[in-house]
Amino acid sequence: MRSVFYLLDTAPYGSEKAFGLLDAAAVSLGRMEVTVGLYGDGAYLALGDQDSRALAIPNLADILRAYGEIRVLAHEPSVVDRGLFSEGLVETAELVDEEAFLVAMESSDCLILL
Amino acid sequence: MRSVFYLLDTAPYGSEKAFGLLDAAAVSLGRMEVTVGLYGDGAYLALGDQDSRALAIPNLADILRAYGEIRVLAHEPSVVDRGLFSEGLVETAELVDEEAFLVAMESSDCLILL
Amino acid sequence: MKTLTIILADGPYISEYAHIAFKIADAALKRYHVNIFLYLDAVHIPRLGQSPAFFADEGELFKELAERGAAIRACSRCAAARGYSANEDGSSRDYHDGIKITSLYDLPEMIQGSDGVITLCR
Amino acid sequence: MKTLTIILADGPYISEYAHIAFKIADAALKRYHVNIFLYLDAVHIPRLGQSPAFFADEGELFKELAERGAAIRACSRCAAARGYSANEDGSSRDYHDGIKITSLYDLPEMIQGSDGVITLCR
Amino acid sequence: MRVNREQVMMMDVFLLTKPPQSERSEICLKLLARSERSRLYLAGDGVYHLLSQPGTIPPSCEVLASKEDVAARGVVPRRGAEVREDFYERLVEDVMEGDGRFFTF
Amino acid sequence: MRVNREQVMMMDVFLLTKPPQSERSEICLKLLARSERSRLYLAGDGVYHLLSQPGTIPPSCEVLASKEDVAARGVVPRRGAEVREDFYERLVEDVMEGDGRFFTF
Repeated sequence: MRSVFYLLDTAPYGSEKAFGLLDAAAVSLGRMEVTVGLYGDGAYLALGDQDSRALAIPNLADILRAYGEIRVLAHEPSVVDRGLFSEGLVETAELVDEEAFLVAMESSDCLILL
Repeated sequence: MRSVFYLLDTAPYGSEKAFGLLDAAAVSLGRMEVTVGLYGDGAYLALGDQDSRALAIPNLADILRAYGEIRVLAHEPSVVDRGLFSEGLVETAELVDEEAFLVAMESSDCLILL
Repeated sequence: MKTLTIILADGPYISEYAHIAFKIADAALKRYHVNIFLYLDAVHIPRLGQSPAFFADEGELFKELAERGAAIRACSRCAAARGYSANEDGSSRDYHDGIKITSLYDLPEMIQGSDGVITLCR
Repeated sequence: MKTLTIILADGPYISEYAHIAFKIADAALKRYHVNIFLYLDAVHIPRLGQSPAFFADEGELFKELAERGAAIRACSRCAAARGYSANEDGSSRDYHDGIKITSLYDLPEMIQGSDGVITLCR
Repeated sequence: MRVNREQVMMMDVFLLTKPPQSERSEICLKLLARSERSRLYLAGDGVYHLLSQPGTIPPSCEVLASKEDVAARGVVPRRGAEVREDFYERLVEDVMEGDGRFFTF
Repeated sequence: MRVNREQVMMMDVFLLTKPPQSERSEICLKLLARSERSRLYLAGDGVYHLLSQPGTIPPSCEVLASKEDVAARGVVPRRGAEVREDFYERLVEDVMEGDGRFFTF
């Protein structure tokens, strides 16, 4: 396997899944081509102004920014459905339409969902 | 609290929630008025011909039948959406429309979801 | 004194519900009696020796709630399945002090005697 | 020999994924090498002393897989958070023999060296 | 904290911790729409409802949101809401002293 | 078990364990609809897809279902499917020996 697509479909903070998925994506860098796909409630991860200090949990938007080598695709219909289109999104996230999102999933050697 | 409404919205067998919810409903009998509401994927619990011997897990339809004092309401739109309307359903389950389902939730003293 | 019962079904860390329950119980204990029933995966919450890198230790937080008077009970079937064994008095060598493993029959008893019931789970 | 990697993220009993993974691994071990990576709540699976009333003991089943050659590794961050401590060789006094607590870096290594990868979780 | 009994009476209270597209949110919003007087507490992923289209939550419903959860998620409320630090004190007060109905989703 | 190589080549394989109304099923079905040749393995709550309207799963797709999961859930297949006891052997064979793509949902 030379490329891996990590699909996130749950919102950040409410569960450990977003953090766990980013951590797995980060340690996969250098070994494989890594894509993180934000789909459904995973799209909330792209919101730009997260400040999790009061929860004493790492800032997940900052983790996205810190690992610029991870290709981050945000599924546009999910972003639009959630009213996020006009919000400030994390700069490293690339808005792609459904076709491009599915093509990226198909062209990775391996799909991982948490 | 004199009445409790247990809302099941996940499918049986795939998770422990359906079993856990029925177990909690069963031990609540005698103390309180007990309603189990099947909503969304919880509607699958009403399928009549379950045979879980090969999984070595208790038959959840039989648990419903064994505790006839539990009022079981199946949310009709959920049943219809899942193609269950023409299937044989557990005899103790009462098909109710959305209005009646919501009224039953509102008129119980306490709502529990697992 | 009025009683609030909180029912949990998720383990610690995987969801934030253990932590939300802590915040609710923390607020409630100032004026009310608090029951917490740990069902299904929530029986993992009071485990000793948790050492999370990025979160608060939920076991310690629940121990603190018990010290402040919260009655915290874990379902015996769920606990046994997951490897937590109970002593005769319901305590467990795997659990923080003050938290007991008990029968599911405690759940309706708690609900019946409560003025408010909050269930939190995924 | 080709390698199959299974990634799990749920604990035992609450979902059926530990058991489905067992059935997949059981079939695969007849012809292939099998890796299993236990992530998030799945670090509860290899715990000693599980005693479920209505299900098979998933800990015992995974021990059997390890005996048959499956490489079963649990994420160290997730395990420490949930109270499972590792000895120097990665074994744990809380775990069945043959199952090790290891770094998350093992996950991409397992994936990279695999011919098939199956992730199972809620 | 002093309680104004008149204000608390017959107020239905909802605690919602699920994001907008979830089925549990959907049931919660159905019950909310049927309530004559309601207060909605948003915690955890429930705070994403503050990004919703106007009208999803009845205009007459009072909305309170947990401050740390709003901040963590980077949510800029699109709808009037009290974003409070004493969120859980208020919630507990309402659950225990109100005599309307209470639902958690 | 002997494998017919021709038959296995370029076959996309899907393992689906989620019920029909779930978002993960929806993504799976989108990818399935785009595949020219596919085989769908239904296990766990995935077997509820056998109750679906005809057409949800492409007619050309071969469907296999886990026998014990179909029986436990009381599902009477409304669509042609091989309900197999050797489900996992077949699945593993396809995942490891096929050279199409493989997806789990």
